[in-house]
Amino acid sequence: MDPNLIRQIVEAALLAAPQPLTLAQLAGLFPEDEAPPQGSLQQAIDELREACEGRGVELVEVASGYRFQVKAEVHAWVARLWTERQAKYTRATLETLALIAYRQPITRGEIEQIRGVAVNTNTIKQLEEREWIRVVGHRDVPGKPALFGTTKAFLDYFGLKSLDELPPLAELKDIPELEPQLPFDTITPAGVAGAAMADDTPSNDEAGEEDAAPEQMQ
Amino acid sequence: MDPNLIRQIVEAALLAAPQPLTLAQLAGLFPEDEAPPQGSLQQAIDELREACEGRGVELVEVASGYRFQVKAEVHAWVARLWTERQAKYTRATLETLALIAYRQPITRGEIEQIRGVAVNTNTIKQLEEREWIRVVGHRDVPGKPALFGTTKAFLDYFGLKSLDELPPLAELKDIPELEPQLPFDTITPAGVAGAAMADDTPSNDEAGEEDAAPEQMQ
Amino acid sequence: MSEANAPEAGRPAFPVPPQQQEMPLAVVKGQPVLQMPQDLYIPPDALEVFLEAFEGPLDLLLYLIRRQNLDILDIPVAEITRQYVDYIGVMQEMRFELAAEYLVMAAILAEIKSRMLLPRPPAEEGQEADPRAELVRRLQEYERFKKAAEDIDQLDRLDRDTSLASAHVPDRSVARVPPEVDLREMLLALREVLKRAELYSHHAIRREALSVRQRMGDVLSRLSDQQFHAFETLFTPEEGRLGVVVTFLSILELAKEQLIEIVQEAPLAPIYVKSLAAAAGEEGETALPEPTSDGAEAPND
Repeated sequence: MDPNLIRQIVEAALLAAPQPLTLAQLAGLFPEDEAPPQGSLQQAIDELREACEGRGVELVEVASGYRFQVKAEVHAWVARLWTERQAKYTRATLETLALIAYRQPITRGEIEQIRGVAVNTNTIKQLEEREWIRVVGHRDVPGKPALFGTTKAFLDYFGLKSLDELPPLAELKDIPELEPQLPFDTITPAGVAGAAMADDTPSNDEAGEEDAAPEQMQ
Repeated sequence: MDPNLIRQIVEAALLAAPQPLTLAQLAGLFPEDEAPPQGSLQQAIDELREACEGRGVELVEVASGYRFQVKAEVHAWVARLWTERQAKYTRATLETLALIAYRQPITRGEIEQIRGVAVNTNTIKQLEEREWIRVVGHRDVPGKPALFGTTKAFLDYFGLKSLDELPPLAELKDIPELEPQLPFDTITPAGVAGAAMADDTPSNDEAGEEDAAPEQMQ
Repeated sequence: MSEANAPEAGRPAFPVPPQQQEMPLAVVKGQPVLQMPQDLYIPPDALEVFLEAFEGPLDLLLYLIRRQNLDILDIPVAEITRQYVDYIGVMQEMRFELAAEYLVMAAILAEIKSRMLLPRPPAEEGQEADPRAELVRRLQEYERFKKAAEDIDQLDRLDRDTSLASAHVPDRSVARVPPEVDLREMLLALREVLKRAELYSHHAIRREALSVRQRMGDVLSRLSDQQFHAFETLFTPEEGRLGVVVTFLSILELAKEQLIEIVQEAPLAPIYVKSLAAAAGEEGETALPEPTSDGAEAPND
């Protein structure tokens, strides 16, 4: 029997089988009257193993037989086949990101001042790990707080050529609300908005003013 | 990024994934800031496909992406890994499937009309369970019968990229002047023939229109 | 017309018409049985198998036509009708559940036959008047899909002709991917926070375009080595006038926010710029590249 054919059969069988295969199991693929010559299966295995040089998989022997497996070098990429989306960013994270985008360079303290609540360290770290924000310097005040700015990766992600392409604040009021299925946190948008209004001044009117003001920004 | 590495990643991913992978899915394996150069994935695919020469597996493109599969030449041996795996499909199933594939969207009633026989509910159920067909809508006639179409899984299973690749449907021969079996008289008992034709012709027309349909299927 | 009545219950199944010269189609127990019924050449034992193989009346009709090598376009209705009805008779004899479709087809055949016997409508009615036309069309249509089904069956398919190739993945741990963010989500968040902060009603509104804000960060980064930089080196003439203006505005803004200092020893002397914002490294060193600046940077560091 042609050694090339034997090698092809062995390769195909190892790749088709869900489990490792022993030499005996491989031999069982051939009809009795066409049994592969003595040693030819082992030779096929050896050849296949060598042929894996420079490829993304390797042929290894484990306790229950031979199998092809993904090489460790490329595992990092392949592992992304089984990815898990992290939970959506919280409202706090999005607000922080937005403030850094629109007010950079800005310190954490300044963000807290505007938001009216403390900014969690994890929030900053999360955005830094994503490489959307970076420290562009430190403000020269006691404690030398870091000044944050957005990165090119941030612009790339949102498909912007420059920050200019972010809508001016004046246009924020025109942004349609998101689908109810996409709330920022676990709280419904309506609930949040309502609570916010209640907390922060009796200011429906002010909101109107606010919306008008940013036109100066351009 | 090194093209060799890209090729290894693509190979490993295709062998690791339980489903065929599209170029977009392959691109998704790379971090945003280390995206493979334009065209490099396709090139990797092409190289991998060529490298299958003389091997027991081949790289093919099917409807839902690229996959490695056992070559037909060696499958007979490989198939011995499984004793009872080859499902056979009855003519009823295959004819129903063929009608849905070539004439989709199509209702069960329309299938029955062409086949001249009732379609067993189990036949439809079996095809649905295999995920080869699905309901794509309902015809707006009394009873709102379900319209069936084929799925990507159907194309994948039969190794097809698109419905285009189905074997072409045989041409309908024009019905010429039929040879008179008996000499006809020229006198008319119009009542009988007229009534019969009135019943038959509408479906005739429909058949003619439907012939054009498969071209639009893609 | 008697054939059309054949399937009705209780009728003798085989009128036994004249013999045809055909090859036997079935071999039962090693014997080609040609006896009963003679015109069909199918023995009872084999009949069951045969009938199960038919996918309905059209299929049976096609079979009868093909078996006699007849052109589908030129069905001898009388002969075919007779055979067809014989078949139904046999089916009944075998106590087969007679599907309604077979009986309907028998009726259709009988009708065609009777109409063939009748005088034809006038010529201007056209060729449509041939009563066989509709049947031929249906047969043709069915045959196409019968063939298509066979073609599909011939395709290389998984499990039978090929199998998926897969390799073991030693570590199936799940990679965690950061969530997707819709730009609108961020903007809505901003809207909320700005409402809360009453930002608009205060001083905080900035006139500058966002590109100035972006450039401020860029300039600070350029200056992060804590060295003095020649003013003009901060500009990129290739950016054109707008880019230069943006850089200039950003430098002014940075100066206003006391994030940089600008030094000029004398009128028309070179201008130097230095970051007052300590770099991430926080060396805090203030080496001057030039001997020029002395007291200018007093208030900081």
